Amino acid sequence: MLKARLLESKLSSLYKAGKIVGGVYLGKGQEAVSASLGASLVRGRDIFAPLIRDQAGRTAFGESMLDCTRTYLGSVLGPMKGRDGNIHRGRPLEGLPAMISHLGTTVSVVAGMLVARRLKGEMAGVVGATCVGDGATSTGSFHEGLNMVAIENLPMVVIVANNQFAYSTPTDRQYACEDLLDRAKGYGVAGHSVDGTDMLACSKVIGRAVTLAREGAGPQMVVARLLRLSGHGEHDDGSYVPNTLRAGNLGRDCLEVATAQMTEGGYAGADEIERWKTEFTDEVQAAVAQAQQEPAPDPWDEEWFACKSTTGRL
Amino acid sequence: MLKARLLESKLSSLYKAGKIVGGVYLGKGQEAVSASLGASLVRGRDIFAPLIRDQAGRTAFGESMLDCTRTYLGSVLGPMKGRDGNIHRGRPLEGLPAMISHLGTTVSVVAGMLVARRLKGEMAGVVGATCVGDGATSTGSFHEGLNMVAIENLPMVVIVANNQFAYSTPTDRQYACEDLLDRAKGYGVAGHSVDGTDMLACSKVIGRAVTLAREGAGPQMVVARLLRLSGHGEHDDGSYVPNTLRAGNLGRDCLEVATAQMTEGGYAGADEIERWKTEFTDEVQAAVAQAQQEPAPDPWDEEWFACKSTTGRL
Amino acid sequence: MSVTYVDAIRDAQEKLLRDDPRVFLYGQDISQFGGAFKATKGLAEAFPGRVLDSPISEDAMIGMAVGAAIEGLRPIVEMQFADFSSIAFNQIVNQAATHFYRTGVPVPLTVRLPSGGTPGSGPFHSQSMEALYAHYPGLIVVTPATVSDAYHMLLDAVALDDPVIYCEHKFLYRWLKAPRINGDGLPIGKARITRPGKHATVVAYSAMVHEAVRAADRLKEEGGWEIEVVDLRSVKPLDMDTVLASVARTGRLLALGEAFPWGGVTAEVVSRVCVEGFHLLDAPPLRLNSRDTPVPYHPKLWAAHRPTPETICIELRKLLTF
Amino acid sequence: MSVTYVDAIRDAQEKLLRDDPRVFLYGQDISQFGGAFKATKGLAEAFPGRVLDSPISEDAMIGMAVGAAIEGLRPIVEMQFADFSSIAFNQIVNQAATHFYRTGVPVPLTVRLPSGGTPGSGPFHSQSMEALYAHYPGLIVVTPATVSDAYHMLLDAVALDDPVIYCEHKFLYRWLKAPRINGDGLPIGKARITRPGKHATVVAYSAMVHEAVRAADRLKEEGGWEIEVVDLRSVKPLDMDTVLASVARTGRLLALGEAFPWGGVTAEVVSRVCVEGFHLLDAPPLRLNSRDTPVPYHPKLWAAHRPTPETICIELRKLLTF
Ligand SMILES: Cc1ncc(C[n+]2csc(CCOP(=O)(O)OP(=O)(O)O)c2C)c(N)n1
Ligand SMILES: Cc1ncc(C[n+]2csc(CCOP(=O)(O)OP(=O)(O)O)c2C)c(N)n1
Ligand SMILES: [Mg+2]
Ligand SMILES: [Mg+2]
Repeated sequence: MLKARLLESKLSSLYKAGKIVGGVYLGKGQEAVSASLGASLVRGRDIFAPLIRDQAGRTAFGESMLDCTRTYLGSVLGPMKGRDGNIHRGRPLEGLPAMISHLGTTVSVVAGMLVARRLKGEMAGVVGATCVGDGATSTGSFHEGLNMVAIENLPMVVIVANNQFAYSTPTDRQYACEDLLDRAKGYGVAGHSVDGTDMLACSKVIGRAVTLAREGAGPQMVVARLLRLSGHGEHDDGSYVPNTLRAGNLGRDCLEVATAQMTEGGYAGADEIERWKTEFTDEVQAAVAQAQQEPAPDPWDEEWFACKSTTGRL
Repeated sequence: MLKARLLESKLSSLYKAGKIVGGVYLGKGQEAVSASLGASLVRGRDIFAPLIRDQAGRTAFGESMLDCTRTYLGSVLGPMKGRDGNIHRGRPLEGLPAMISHLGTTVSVVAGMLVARRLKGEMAGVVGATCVGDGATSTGSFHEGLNMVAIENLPMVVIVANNQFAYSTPTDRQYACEDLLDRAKGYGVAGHSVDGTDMLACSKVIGRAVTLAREGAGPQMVVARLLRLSGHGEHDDGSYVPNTLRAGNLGRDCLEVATAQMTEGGYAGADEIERWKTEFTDEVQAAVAQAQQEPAPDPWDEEWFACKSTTGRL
Repeated sequence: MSVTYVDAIRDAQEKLLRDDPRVFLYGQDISQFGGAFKATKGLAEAFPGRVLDSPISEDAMIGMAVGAAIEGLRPIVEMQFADFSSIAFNQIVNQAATHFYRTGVPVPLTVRLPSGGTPGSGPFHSQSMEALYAHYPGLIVVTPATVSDAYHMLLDAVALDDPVIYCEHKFLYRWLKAPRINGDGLPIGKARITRPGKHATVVAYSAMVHEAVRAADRLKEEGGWEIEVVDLRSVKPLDMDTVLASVARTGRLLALGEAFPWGGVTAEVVSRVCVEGFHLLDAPPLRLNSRDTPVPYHPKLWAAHRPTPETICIELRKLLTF
Repeated sequence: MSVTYVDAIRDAQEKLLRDDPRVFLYGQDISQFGGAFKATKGLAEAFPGRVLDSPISEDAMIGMAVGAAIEGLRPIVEMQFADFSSIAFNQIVNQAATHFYRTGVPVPLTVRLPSGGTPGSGPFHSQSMEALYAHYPGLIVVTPATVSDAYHMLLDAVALDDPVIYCEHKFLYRWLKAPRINGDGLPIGKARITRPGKHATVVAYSAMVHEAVRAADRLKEEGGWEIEVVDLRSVKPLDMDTVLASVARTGRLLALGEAFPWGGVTAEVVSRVCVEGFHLLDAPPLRLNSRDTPVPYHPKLWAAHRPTPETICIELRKLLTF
């Protein structure tokens, strides 16, 4: 969580300094949810399809920081080679699919990866997971995907990070049910609810959902209540979020809550956390510095073909 | 109901005699549901977007029998002029949109018609309605549409005719919830359940849903349990439907149930029903005969343009 | 005993399931029921667990196939009708087609599209969508016109590491028969000279190849004209070598297709020939497509909407007498 | 004071809302927020209840607009990016586009597609989708390239009784300015000679018109070449009269577009010119499009993916020295 926050605030300043082209999308305020999921999954076995606010989940799942900085800074050595950017990165062969922008579409992709594992006889103990926002629940793709997951009874966890807004659109223009959790039953999947600002609660509830899926209890849906503590992207100041919301429980900074929980619970001392901060800041600096000195893609070296089987003219 | 059944069985024999090209899709076994809806709506004020099994609803809503026979038989005088066929007909300006084949897409179209009424200030007392099957609930379009209806809080009734199969596919390959009714809450719409083979129940439950919508109680979803008593289309014998299902309660013929209910309840005597039968049979014969003697579209007279504003080459 | 076009598709899938454990089939009503056109008849019984009925969710069907392909499997997705792939359009052109370029990881999936018009099928069960998919980078689009091609090109499609849009023509399903399937060894990306000639070239694909041959037969009888018919076989890649060589022989080109007239394969063929082989042309090239309206339901309108031997002959006569 | 391209779009919508009670706007984040590109800024306040935020449901957004249009309203739907219209593809090409032909009832709706590439936008926020929609019968597809056209063509689009796909180029939004909006009275369906010339014709549309003019300026300086630039303005209908008249003057044609190379506007333009005006050409026609890969994210790759004044000049030199 802390690492992701530090990484992201660096990305934000790089963006503001004009060093990153395109968009920068942060998970500020959503780290507890995302990291709880990433940490519950096992890299090399499980599948995790992150969305735009999942830096913390990626970090916890074990994505290298260089993958992030290289992709944001357009290094040709990154996993996307400069062909795609920012949060659209992934390593699909390592269980980390690379999202397209169209919301809701990761659900069926993860379903397919799980179906493949089943057909290959490699399903035992595997979990697939993805995160979506409140807005993404309005997509047909989300619906078709989740329904398919339920029919196939796949070991999948779908996290809905309900951060009260989709870009500027408040939830009352996005859905009319009382709670998105009410949808779980309609798909025939188990539903869980959690306060997304509370790290211990997230870790418990999401951890349990992952365990349930792993143990064969079928698809799990977790709805987390929280607030985005940044703009939609770093180009947006989020001024449409009312102050009352910011001031309330949803507006708590999950990182501060987590820090308090860690110190109070005796999981870590204040100085230990300070030490982490220094350590992670150095790590971030190093990853940024390295990506910055790496070459950009060169159009003359670029292989301009989109199909593997034909390198010629189509 | 009876009229629709007689009309449809005529269509079936015409198809089998090779007089109808393309498909013939019947609503056999679904007349109680469909007619209850059609009869609860007011032609000239309400909106009804039928799907493939809604001959009874169309008839009850007041669609002329000639519209049906002309479209099936390809008369150029029909509302579709031979350009589209069978169940794809409609009179959109009279509150009867003409479906495209892609399932689930009527929901948002009716929503748009209602939104227009609202913007025009002509919403008072208006209801919009559409029917879909169990299979259509798996489409993204259905989901996006119903969610939009709920957000806009439109006076709309969506009937889900759960006839246990989508073409050959049983419901356990279509959804994993216990009852499709469980979805209503997730959209924030009112839910009603009904035995679709029981005419009196249908008329009551669907009638009430329409009244609720009309009176401002917001969107209503009715899930009717029943069985298709024909093949998917008349090319299909439906042999995948297990006999146990056919023999059970769902397999009851709603028309027989209705006849019994009418005679037992004293709504109509057996001879009165017999009289209707003769009368309707004559009407069907006349409508078929007329459509059959009418000209087919002539390619030389056809205006081959798809845009209204440009009649030339695009 | 003879083999129909749809038999060939079924048999190819049977062979694929038998020979390659990575292959599985996904689509509406394809298991016990054997598919709307019986292209998967008996396969669910023969290969338990590998022929799966999907819900009516074309978007998720392709999403799931992409996921399975990432994991190394070779899914074949049957759309019930090509027209319904419009629902899967996003997953096809944005998820499947971009994946290899973006990530370096190929997604070897095959989408079977029952395409093209038949009498009475109307606007939503008759479409030819090859041009849409060919426009997007990252897809291979094939359009078999013969029984043997239907068989071999499906095997080849599944063997390719890229997403392949396999357009099978519904009109050919049962109408087109061959005594047996024979392999002529042409790979995807190679066109075929279906009928050699010297006075004009018709470039066609899918069902229109047969209409072109009919028209050529008539003109042969009528005036001894020798019309060469080129079957593109795949519309992406387009085999310009074969097309240009034919135009070099005949000096005259008619591009023929069943799709809508704006854009599409005929535009691509004519414009490539003009750009790359302008000097080969002895007369202005011609195009013939269906009309610019939805595909009409009524058989009489339908027959006038698409190219027929009559209208092809009209165009060819213009070309020959230029 | 000057007006930008995006201002023009906003102002046109303001005028429409003011003058025509049938008009309303629907799209993601378009009300209080004013839209991702601020093309609806202030309109929700000025016209309460007529500028509505939609859920992230592109399919239903178009379905709803079709319903409203049937009832006589004139909805304008803003897609947040053209690329997301892939989700609405079915409702656009099958519901909206077929309605008039099937039922005789027109559906006058306008879909605004923020189109085209900008540096760093990547594969899913850069697409040019005009060719897809132009392929389907029943749609009008317009591609304004100037500030005044952005304004007038949006008014004209809404006035038309047919569904119109209005492709607005994101690169032009703030970069393109004009001192004021002036009306030159060209209706939809008429192309414009943006820059007269006599040695070669470049047929372009949308942002590429400006790149063509730049290239023409260079060649003027370089060798006194006079390049004529035709701005198509609408890609369906295609104004072949203007195009053929220009080719008649110059004898040389380069068709230029920012979309993917297979098919598309350049194929349609080249093939129509060759079919209808073969004898006008003194040299083989040429086409220049973007490359056949997804639109890359990195600005360096992006700049090499699309046509630029440099690559346009290269093609033009080939054409001029043939
Ligand atoms: C199908 C589709 N339509 C529109 C967009 C543009 N878009 C990107 S993010 C976003 C808001 C997403 O909101 P939500 O799902 O709640 O996630 P959050 O940003 O709040 O985390 C929108 C509208 C998109 N990516 N995909
Ligand atoms: C999007 C889409 N995919 C596939 C089809 C083909 N199709 C037509 S009817 C049908 C089955 C529909 O089942 P259901 O919704 O349960 O209605 P029923 O036929 O049982 O009344 C299918 C798959 C279609 N019309 N639309
Ligand atoms: Mg959100
Ligand atoms: Mg059903």
